[in-house]
Amino acid sequence: MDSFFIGTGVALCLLMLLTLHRAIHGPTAIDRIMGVNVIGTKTTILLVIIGTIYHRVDMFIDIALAYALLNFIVTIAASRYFQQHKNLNPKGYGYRFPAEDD
Amino acid sequence: MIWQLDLSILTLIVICAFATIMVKDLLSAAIIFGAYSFLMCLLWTEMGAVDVAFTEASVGAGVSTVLFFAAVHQTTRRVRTRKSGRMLAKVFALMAALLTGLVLIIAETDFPGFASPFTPASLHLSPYYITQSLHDTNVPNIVTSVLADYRGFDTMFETAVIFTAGLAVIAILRRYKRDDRCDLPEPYVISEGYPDTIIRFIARQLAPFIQLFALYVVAHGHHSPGGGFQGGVILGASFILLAISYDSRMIIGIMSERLNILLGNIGVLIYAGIGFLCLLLGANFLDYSVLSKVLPATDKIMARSHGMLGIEIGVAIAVMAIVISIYLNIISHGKYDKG
Amino acid sequence: MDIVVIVLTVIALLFFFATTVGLLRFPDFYSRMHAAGKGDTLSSLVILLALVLYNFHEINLANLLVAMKILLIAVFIFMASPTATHAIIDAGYESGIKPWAKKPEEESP
Amino acid sequence: MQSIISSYNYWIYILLMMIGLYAMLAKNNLVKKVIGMSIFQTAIIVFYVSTGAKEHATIPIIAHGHGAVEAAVDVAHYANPLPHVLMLTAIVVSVGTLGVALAICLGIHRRYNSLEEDEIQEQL
Repeated sequence: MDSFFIGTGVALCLLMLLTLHRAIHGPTAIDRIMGVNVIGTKTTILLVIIGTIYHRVDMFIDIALAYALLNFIVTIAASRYFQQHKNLNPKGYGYRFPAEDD
Repeated sequence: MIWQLDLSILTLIVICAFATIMVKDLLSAAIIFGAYSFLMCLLWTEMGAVDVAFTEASVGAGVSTVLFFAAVHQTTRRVRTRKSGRMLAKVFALMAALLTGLVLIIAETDFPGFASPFTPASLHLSPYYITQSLHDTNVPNIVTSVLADYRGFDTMFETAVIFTAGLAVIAILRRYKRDDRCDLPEPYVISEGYPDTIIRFIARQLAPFIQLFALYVVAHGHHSPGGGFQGGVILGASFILLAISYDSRMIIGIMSERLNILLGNIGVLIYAGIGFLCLLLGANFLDYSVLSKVLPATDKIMARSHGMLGIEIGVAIAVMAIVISIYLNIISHGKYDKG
Repeated sequence: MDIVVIVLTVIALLFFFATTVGLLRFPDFYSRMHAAGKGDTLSSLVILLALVLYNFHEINLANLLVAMKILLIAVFIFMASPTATHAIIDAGYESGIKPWAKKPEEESP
Repeated sequence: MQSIISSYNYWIYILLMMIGLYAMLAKNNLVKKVIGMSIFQTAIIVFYVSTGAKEHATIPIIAHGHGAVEAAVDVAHYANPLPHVLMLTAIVVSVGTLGVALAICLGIHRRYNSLEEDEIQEQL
């Protein structure tokens, strides 16, 4: 059963790699926020899985609980500060800026 | 350690680090840095360092990424790209980095293998801690007992360093006069709050749970991962959540600047005060076993455990106050009015 | 009991995979967010249920505490994840990202 | 395969250190430099925690430790707690240094209205 959970963990890491593609390549900053949010949820799951592999879930569960609570803060902060940056780039495209003209 | 997960997480970490450096937008760089810190937390959990992972979880998700967002929001997102110039600097930096890497690679051949139980680092001092911690202090979490008891001096001055960092941020950014001679640049208007009912409601519901959980982390740090640093950061993060979803004026109403600095002082003073109490009772500085003279119904071993709890509370108060103070200063550009 | 755990985990992995494919393949921000928000929440809940069942193999107080804490994580994910999705969508909408349309000449100025 | 596993952590820490150093030296933007500094810090933490890992060892919390259990504790069975302690405080201090660094960036931006190194040098 341990090897099954290790396999699950590696599969989640592979899915994280695919999600990381979205987080890195954008195209807009808001896509990246979305990708990081998905990675955060997967991290919470992986923490519990690692605890199960170590056979001491009661020690790892607090970290996962902290993650489930705090992952929210990153997303809220990112979306709030992104939203209020709209004066700077009205289209919301944080990736390709027009040529500098100052 | 689980080597399959080790390899995959480390590979992801390198990709994240590259992307953080290469991306051409500061907000995006901060976001990818958040993902980098998530992966770091996973790596440490996988290597068995649960307390480090807990610290990274609370710091990376709650504070440092948010500080990056706040700073980028206060300044600018743009990274100016130049077609020419700075080529020399880049080549020089690349050479320096490669040289450092080369030296370290050569040194790496002499390292003991990863995860070997016979490395010099785990042969001299740590066997004593592992075998004697429960016997000496009655604390199963060895990291807590080493942190707060065996290496108490170190932790006290780390707390003092954090306190100094908070003072430095206030000294750099805080502006007391209403019209400062360097005013904010025009397009970067500091906004007022987050006008969204759903987010405000959920944040209001979640904040008490986060605070309760933080108190649990502080109090239960003897038996599970956690302790003063983690609990303090999570407490600070709960206030940051409220400040993000409402407005920082609400937080200033609860935790005014005066109260914040007072709490930071009190936290460090609790730590040092317990040390001086031990000194007054006739033992060494921070030797908690002598506290059994004042605490009722405790022997010398339990007194060490209770003394650790006392200093963890001090650390938690200091860290919470400093985290909130740094965030409020950065988000309001030192004006403490809104943001 | 192990069979149930394996089945639930595989279902959750399938949902995670569908989420990731949606995240990569959908044409615009809103539809990607649609995949990410729903699939992620559901698959986390399913896999957490599997882990609860696996860790609850014998009934005593410590296992009960662990199961309660994992369920608490599920509750927090259930509260926080849709809110985060809402916040991201709201930020994207306010910053003026246009929804994808089939005719590209209509959406791009 | 065994040799890769036994030194992969060290290679990665060297690579992260190189990335951080390159960002600190070559990047023109101050916030990018701060990010490079953070990556450099985490590289060192990876190294320290790697030295504390042990094969077939569990986390450094003694199992069934409630109450004064006088069972013999096997050293090889628990990971080395000392690097964990050192790095735990290092992470919290890194938040302090990050706050100060970002505050300095904000102060520079307030004064010179730019975060680019060469533009600030022109104004000096």
